[in-house]
Amino acid sequence: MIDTLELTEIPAEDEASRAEIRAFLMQAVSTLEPDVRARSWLGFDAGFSRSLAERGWLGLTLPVEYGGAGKGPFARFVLSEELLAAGAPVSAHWIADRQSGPLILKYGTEAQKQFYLPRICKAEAFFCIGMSEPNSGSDLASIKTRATRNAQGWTLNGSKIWTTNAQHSQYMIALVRTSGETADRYKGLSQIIVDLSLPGVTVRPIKDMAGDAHFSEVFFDNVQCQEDALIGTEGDGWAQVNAELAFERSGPERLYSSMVLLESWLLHCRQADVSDAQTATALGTIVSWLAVLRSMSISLTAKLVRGESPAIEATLVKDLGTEIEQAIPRIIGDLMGATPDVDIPVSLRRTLVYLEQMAPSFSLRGGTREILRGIIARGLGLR
Amino acid sequence: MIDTLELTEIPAEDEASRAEIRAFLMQAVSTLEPDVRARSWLGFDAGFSRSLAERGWLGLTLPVEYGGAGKGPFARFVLSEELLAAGAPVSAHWIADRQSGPLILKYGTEAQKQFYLPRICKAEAFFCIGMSEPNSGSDLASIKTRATRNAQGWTLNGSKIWTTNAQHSQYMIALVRTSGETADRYKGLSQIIVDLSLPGVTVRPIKDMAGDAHFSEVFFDNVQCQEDALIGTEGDGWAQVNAELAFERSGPERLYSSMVLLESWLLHCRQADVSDAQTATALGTIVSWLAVLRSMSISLTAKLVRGESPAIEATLVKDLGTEIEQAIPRIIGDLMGATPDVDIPVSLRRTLVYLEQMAPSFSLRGGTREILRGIIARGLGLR
Amino acid sequence: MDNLFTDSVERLFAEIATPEVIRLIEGGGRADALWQGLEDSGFLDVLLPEESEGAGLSLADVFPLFLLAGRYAVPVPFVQTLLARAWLHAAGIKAPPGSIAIAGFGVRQHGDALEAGTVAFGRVADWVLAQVEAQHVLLPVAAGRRELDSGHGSLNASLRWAAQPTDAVLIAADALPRIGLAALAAASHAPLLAGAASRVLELTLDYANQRTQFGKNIGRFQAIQNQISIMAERTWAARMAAQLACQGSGWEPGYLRAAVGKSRCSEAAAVIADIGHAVHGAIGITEEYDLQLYTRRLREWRLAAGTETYWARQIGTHLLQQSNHTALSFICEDISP
Amino acid sequence: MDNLFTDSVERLFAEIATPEVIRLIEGGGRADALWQGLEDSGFLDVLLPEESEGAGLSLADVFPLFLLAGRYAVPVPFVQTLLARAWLHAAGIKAPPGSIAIAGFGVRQHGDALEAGTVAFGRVADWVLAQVEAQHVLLPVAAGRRELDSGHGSLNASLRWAAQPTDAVLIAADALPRIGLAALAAASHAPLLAGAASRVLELTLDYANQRTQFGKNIGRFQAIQNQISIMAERTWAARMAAQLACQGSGWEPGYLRAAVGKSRCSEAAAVIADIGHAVHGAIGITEEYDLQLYTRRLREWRLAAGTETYWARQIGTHLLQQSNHTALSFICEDISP
Repeated sequence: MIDTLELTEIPAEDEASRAEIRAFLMQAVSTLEPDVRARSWLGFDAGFSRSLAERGWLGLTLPVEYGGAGKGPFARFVLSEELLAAGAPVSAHWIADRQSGPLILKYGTEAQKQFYLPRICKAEAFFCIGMSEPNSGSDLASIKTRATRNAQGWTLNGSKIWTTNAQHSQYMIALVRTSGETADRYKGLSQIIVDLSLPGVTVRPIKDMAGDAHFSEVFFDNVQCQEDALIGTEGDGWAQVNAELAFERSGPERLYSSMVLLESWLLHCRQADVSDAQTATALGTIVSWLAVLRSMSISLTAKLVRGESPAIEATLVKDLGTEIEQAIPRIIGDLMGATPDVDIPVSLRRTLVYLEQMAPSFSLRGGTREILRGIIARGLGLR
Repeated sequence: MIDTLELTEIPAEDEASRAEIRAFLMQAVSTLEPDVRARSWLGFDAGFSRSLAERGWLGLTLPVEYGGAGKGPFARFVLSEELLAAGAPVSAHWIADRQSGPLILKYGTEAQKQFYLPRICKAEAFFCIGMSEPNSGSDLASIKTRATRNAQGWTLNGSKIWTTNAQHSQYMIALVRTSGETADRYKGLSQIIVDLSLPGVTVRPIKDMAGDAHFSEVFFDNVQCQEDALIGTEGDGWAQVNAELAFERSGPERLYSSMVLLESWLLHCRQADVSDAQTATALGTIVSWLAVLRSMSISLTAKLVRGESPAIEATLVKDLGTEIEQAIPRIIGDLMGATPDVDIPVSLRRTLVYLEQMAPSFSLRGGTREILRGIIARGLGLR
Repeated sequence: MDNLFTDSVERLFAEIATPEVIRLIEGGGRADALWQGLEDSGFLDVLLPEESEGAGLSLADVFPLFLLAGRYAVPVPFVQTLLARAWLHAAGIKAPPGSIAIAGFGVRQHGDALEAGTVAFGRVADWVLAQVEAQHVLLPVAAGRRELDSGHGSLNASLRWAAQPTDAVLIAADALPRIGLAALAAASHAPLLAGAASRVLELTLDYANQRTQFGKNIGRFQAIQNQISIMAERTWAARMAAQLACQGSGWEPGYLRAAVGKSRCSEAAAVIADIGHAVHGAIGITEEYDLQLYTRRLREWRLAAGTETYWARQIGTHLLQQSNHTALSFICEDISP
Repeated sequence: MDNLFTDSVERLFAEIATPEVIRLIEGGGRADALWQGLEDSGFLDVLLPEESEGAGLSLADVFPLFLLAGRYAVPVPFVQTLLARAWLHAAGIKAPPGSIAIAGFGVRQHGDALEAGTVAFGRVADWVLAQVEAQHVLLPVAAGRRELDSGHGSLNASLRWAAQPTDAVLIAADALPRIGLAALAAASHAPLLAGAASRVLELTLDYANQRTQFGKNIGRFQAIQNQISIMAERTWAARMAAQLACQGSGWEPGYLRAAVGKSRCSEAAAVIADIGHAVHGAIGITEEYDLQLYTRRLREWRLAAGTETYWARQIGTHLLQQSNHTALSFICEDISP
């Protein structure tokens, strides 16, 4: 069964950093237009990531000996929620900081840790994750990209698609087949760190309907990787990826994707003196959903601190979080169009339009809602 | 693919009867409390059914030679929607009038027609439908009640459950196995008209959570039916039932289950001068859903008139209709509780509470929503 | 609070608030024996300080008890009485024996007569804590007239007194606790809803794992799994919302947290009840099956003390007016613990 | 209207309003050639009487054309121009050549300057039909300034004129048609939404039947079937709602039916776009795949000319005020044809 989530307070020492973070963001981010900030963890700004690194805010949970801050998950929670809610352009370092760094710390050799982690903490190594392939989608067992062992290490052939930020990243952690065939499903999959500057790597950015190019398709044509490109255990790739996904589903990332829109709308309502009952109710509904989900997310973080692995609980919170993230543009759009005589600031309208269009993608990253609900159902003991 | 539904007007000659029907209902029904009227097609009143019969309003679409009015489906549409929206207690004759009569007309022998149809039109023969069994539910192929042919006709053994109105009905049309085993699924099922006064029939009413007993469990212990108890073709029961279900899904029955609540709430809002934007929006939303669905239902009726069999279109309309029928108590309850300082008349509150509790059952009769959506998906060509 | 204590409360509820007892009381039977069992347990004063014969527990401490009261659908105002006694104590008044319902809204004076419309647990309570115009007062139910206004099996009642009863307890305006009765009632219903939701989910899971259709357990159909997952998500969210409403080192709920708790629990209640019934099919709406005992309360408590829209509106209005707050800072500072 | 006519319109749209043309115009290319193709077709005046060089068709006659304009996401105000020309004709004015957008709301006068905020098709229209205070006027877009206010690929624009342009066409107040511009705009958007919805459903069905996951077409998963059924239900309802909005023997839409049409089509639009994208996954949000051409319009048209809540509120307010009507009689007599 799924464990209960108990209300927890963020420890005071982790809360203490919030004021400094807010002050920094006020200066660094608030001049950006809201429709730019709405991109948030799809917004790429290497300089911004470096300015965070200078303040010691990358690799917050990585050990000090690798350049990290040696803090706990709550410190990262506070930083993450302030960054995301403000719409800071965090995408350059986000995946390295959230997923790749912890993965390397957990599964890497000492040499890999020494090599990658300090670079991650200094915003010198950005990572992307190579999972989907043109014919796989959610069905990751069907991937066909293959790494073959040879004298120099591994030769890589195949392609990955929907890879966020591949065109800006130094490295990709790719899930590839190192043995067996597609029919073997999850057996024979491994994780490989690919240096994207190697010969044979081609990155083709994919333009999205909002006019951005966050995604890429990445082709590997006899890419020669070194022996130590393998991360973790050969053949354990699927288990490693799942541990990573569980981690990915537990953070505040699953709450704040539409937060810039909410804050901009709130500001607009105050400025234009829109305070009718429908607006107040919609605002209160959204805020109370978010408040409850935030408490759930904090409770998950407490479980991580205690060394638990709340995978199913995190899945449940993510699915609920996606629901409100996707509902926010729908609700706000309806209400903005319900008072058509109130002028809407251009930047607010652009923010709305951007989020309306991108909201469906919130349930693509990290598993579709159907897949998450299957996980929850099994976690509940349905059989 | 599913055919389009074109906007159609009810022919003037069928519309013409509306005023008379309304006038009759105003006198016959409007003195009942709304929480009584909310039962509508679960409300049993044999006297009321007879008073309709006296006016020639039973068997409206049955041929004149069998005691019917020989009118078309639109005449029945107008009568049905006025009865249902007013919350008239129609359950005594409803199934006979809507399903059993047309079934007998279509599949019955001349003798069966002569025997049953005039009785239905005079409100002397009430029918119930025996489908579900304790272990079947939606999976009707798994039914186990069996009719075995013998010299006198058929011996019936087994039981039916969730049979509406069995305790008040003279007859049941039961789907039973006449050959083969459960493993044969739909093969070997037939429809049998059971005279419920026969020895060996036991009816056990089942009390529901609203304190009523509309359902029954019906037991057959060596019930000896006559040869002509079989209706239609032996072994064709499943096909006959499906034709019947398609018919059942196409009428205005799937729109008006919560109508008495809506009308009572509207009256209350006018009397208590509740006219805030939230109330107006909710009212407008409900009414516009109903208006569109009613047009869809009329369009289905036009197809029936043209001799088409819009089974999948009807399924789609039913599923949408159930959605608004179930949403109405949820929406109205929320808004009543959102103005807690406005006094709610006792009868309105009772109507609300009744419909809140019974609304889930609206998607049980005639197929669960999952089953309907599977039918729609196949109709759309998903494969 | 330690598990031992929670376990003993659960054992007590399992023993004295059985489905049979609920059916009896819903059918008009008296609640005296059940109430006496609760009085005897000593749990009713746990929110009072030890020097006032209480146990000095905090609101957060008793949250598990409140959840259990919902989980067992205890058909008397157990949670309300605990909170009302604490509220009265803070107002300088020792509560009289007997159960106390809380009328958060809808109390009116017509000449001498007093009316409290649709009070949750009004059918079984001994007292009603209410505010009549500016005056807070504890009204004895027996001195008035009960009207059952919410249909079959409801524990609601509307209450009317021809004049203020002589044994009404008046509460002085100078020592009133900060929290008003509307929010107090909201805070009392949130954990009841979350508890009943958990029971409905549990019954539904059991049923989905037992009931076979088309050759397999219905819980294996993707559409059913989808529905039950939605239900579970709402149940977990409702529990967290209720815990927010019952947060605090003292006895007293906070206004905004109570608002969040009631709003989210009410929103969840209808969804959970509907899915529970949809999965159960016809058996679920029969009187003899237990599901309806809990879904009936989910619907009743959802409407009591302000629905989701009422409380969401209060929250939104607060935030709109506090121009120093962003949505995030409002959540972090004014709602989170 | 006969199928031959509808077919010829569909052929025209398929030929001149291709996905490539939509992309070009969304990218800032000129719409002149597309518009000229429509002018040349002679379809733009079909709602005018034959004696005024029209075809004397009724609103119900042209409904299939309006649907097709949505289905092909024709990136110019085709439907609006037909309705505006008919409206102007009824007001005694011969419409000038060129496309006409309708500003149903949000037109303001600041001193001499005129502003029309977020006009649907404002980016590509030659004229805007608007009401400035009490004065109805046809404003030439070229005489003002366009601001693209709705992000990438939108056909909306906010329009500003420093002063009333000299070639603005003023419409005398004494011959105004009964229907106002808000409802006219609503009626124009309802069939566009219904048409685009049908295209999004079609693309989604095709994709679900082609795309394989876990060894079978995704359209065979019960959860996907469930979602697509919901989408189909909304699509069918939207079509019927739009047909209601385009009902009538003359050219003129009725206020309440336009309200129902826009309300239900807008409500359906967001659901249909969301499910379409959810089923398509990542491919659906790429620029190169066509889905986004239609979902972008679904979202844009949903917000244009009043959302579902706006129009539902108008309907509800009407019904609350008409105390002679029950809900049923209101539906039968004031909304149904």
